Amino acid sequence: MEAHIYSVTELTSEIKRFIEERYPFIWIYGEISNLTVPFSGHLYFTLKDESARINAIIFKGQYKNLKFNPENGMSVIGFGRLGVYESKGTYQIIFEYLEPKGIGSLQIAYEQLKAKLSAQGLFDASHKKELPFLPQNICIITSPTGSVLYDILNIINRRYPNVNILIIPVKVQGDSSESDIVAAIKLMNTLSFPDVAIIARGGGSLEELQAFNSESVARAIFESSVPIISGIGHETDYTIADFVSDYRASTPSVAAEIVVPLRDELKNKIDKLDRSLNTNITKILNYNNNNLNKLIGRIKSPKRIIEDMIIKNDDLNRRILISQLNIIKQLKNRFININNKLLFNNPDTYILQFKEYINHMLYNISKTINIIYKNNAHLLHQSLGKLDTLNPKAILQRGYSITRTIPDKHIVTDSNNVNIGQKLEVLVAKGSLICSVERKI
Amino acid sequence: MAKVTFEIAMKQLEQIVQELESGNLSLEDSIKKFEEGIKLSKYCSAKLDETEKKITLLLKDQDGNIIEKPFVSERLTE
Amino acid sequence: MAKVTFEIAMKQLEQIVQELESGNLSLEDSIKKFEEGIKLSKYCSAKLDETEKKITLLLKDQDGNIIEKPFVSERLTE
Amino acid sequence: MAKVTFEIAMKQLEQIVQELESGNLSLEDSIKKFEEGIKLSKYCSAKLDETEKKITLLLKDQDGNIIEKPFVSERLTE
Amino acid sequence: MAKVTFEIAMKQLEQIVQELESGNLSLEDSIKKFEEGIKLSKYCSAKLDETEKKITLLLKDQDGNIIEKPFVSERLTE
Amino acid sequence: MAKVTFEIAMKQLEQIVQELESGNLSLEDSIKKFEEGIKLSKYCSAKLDETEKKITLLLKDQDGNIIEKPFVSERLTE
Amino acid sequence: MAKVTFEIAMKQLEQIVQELESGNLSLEDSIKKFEEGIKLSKYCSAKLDETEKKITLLLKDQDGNIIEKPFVSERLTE
Repeated sequence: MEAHIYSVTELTSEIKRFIEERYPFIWIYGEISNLTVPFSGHLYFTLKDESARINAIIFKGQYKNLKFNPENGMSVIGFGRLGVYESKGTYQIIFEYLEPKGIGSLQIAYEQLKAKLSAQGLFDASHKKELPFLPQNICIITSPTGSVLYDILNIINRRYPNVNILIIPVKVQGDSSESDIVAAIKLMNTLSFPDVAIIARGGGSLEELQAFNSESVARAIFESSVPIISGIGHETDYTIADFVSDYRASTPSVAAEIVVPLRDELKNKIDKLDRSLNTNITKILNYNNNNLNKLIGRIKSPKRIIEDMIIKNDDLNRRILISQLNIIKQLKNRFININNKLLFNNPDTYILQFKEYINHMLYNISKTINIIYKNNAHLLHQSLGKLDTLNPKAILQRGYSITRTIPDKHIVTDSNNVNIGQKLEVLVAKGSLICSVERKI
Repeated sequence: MAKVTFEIAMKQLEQIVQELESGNLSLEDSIKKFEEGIKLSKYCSAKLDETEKKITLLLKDQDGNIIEKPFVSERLTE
Repeated sequence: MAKVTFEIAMKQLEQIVQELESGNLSLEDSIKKFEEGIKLSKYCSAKLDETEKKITLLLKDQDGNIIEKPFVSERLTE
Repeated sequence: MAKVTFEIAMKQLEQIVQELESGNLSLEDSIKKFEEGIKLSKYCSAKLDETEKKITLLLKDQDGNIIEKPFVSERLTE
Repeated sequence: MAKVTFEIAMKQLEQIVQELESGNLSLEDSIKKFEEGIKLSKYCSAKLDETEKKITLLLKDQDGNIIEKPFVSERLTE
Repeated sequence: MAKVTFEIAMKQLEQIVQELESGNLSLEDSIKKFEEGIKLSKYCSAKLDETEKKITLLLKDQDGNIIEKPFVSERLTE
Repeated sequence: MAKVTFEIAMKQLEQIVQELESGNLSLEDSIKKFEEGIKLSKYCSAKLDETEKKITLLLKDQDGNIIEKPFVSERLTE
């Protein structure tokens, strides 16, 4: 595996993480030097001993709470956390608390105990238990007589009245106070009931706060399975109990405010969320309802298409009828035209002509035959007329007569040609006579 | 005179008329001719009558009406 | 005259008319021609009558009415 | 005339009319043609009538009412 | 006409109308086309009626009420 | 439509509405789409009604009183 | 919701409100979330309204037995 090659930033940020995680909260002592207070009001100095030095800062807020004025050459003890300033590659200690080193025996004992417990890790953040957000049962370990208890009760009652409170009365100063408090913490831990506890006391001198600076109390607090809030003395008082407790409230009143949330605030918040739920679900419903209604509104019924189609179909139907009727009409006209021509060319008309012609011819032959007849009749008539005038018997009218033999009809012109007794025919004008020859002359 | 047509008869008749007109005939011959002429004229007349009847008949339709009647009768009776 | 068509009959009739009119025929022949002509004219007339009847029949529809009569007259008068 | 369509019948009819109009036909032929023409004309007429009736029938809906009645009659009488 | 959709039927109907209007059809063809056209038109008409009913039905909910009545009808009648 | 969520149904409805609006559908398709649209709209309406009822029910506390009653009804009926 | 503390319930309720506000949920999910939210809100409200409230003083008697005693004081501002 290849060695990882760090960038400066990478390495520095790893160092920062490492150091800050390893030393989140430490106690340290040394001598102040190079003290400066820039315009910002934060206090910068170097803490050193015989062989080493470390840069240190106290921010303005913490600086104000100090009970002394730090000066160069002053031996001090304090606690704080280590911080790495990446852009300069430096590390420093950021003090939360600082005090002059070595003032009185109590102070020394305090410092020693603090240092010892700190070294044993009793103050470590990792050991601090989380406070319940909304405890139902709160245990208060304090003096039943002082105003502290009432302050706490009133504040809790004001903030969140619906909570059970168990008060374990203890002495908070004097000989038995230490064992009292330890017993109370232990007692509390035998009960199933508390969710959180407050150990409280009003302000006082170092001597008066001695029980809260004792190792047994500190260890009882440390060992307590019930999370403990310390509210001891004034804001500036830091007791060992404060350091070891799960949460340090600067005063008993603050502890009471920390332990329960404001019920009204919560109620308001829930109501607000509840309203928000309603508003949002209503909004969603309305939104969807509106969308749906819009879509329903836009659903275009095919009715219009159908109506268009009905009109079109009717039109086509009508046009079929018209065009078909037209076709028939045209064909009919054509037919009528032809039929008229046919009827016009009816052979009837020639028949009349033929008939007339035949009649004409009939007339002609009739006429001709008549003429022929007439001509012949005329010729005959003429011959008959002539014949009539040429009749040889016409002479008889004048009295002549003609005698002929019988039956030879020879005209007798010589009497020698006849015999006596012979019969002869005598023709006269009217009729004829049959005579016999009597004699010849 | 069985085979003699109307035209031949007419011709003979005309011939006889001419002979008679010539006056060269003996009485006996002229009488003979005359008589012959009479016979011929009778024949021709009969022939003509017959023809007329035929025409009249032909000009009648099935119902017995004379076709072109006014014309024919007019001519024939003239 | 079984196979003779109307047209031939007409032609023959015309021929007869001409022959008769020529005047070159004997009376017998004339009358023969005349007879023939009469026959032909009757034939033709009958043929024409027959044809006329046929046309009349053709122009009648099944109900005995003359077809297209009102219609035709309407069109013909327009 | 089983398979003859209206159009063919009309064409034939036209042909016949032309032939009749030409006047070159014999009487027999012309009467034959005329007869044929009358048959064709009857056929065509019947066909047209039939068609007209068919359309009239189709123009009636199932209830026996003429569809678009006022409209159609308007068209038919124009 | 089982598988014919309304659109195809309408197209065919239009085609037929055009053909009929062109006037180039024979009588037989035109009557065939005409019949077909009338059939198609009736089919289309029936289809349209059916469709109209279907829509009316669709616009009614299970209780027989027209859904979203005032609203929908407002849209449908616009 | 068993597994179809309201959102998918709404999307489909929108799609159908667009298709119907495009006017490019055949009659068959448009009626099909319309039918589907009506179904989807009913489904969505029912779904919304159901949801509304559920919400109304949820907004009632154990005693049957509507929590925040005036507020909710005001919104739902607007 | 056995193990859910008030604080977690509040967090979840806030989360749900945010999700509902985001508008990115389907209707089904919204109503589910809403239901859950209502439950959470009821739970939180109920939790706040839990009326148990007593102040007890834990004392030892002469025999070292621990006794509980209601704490009464005029100094408490109700």
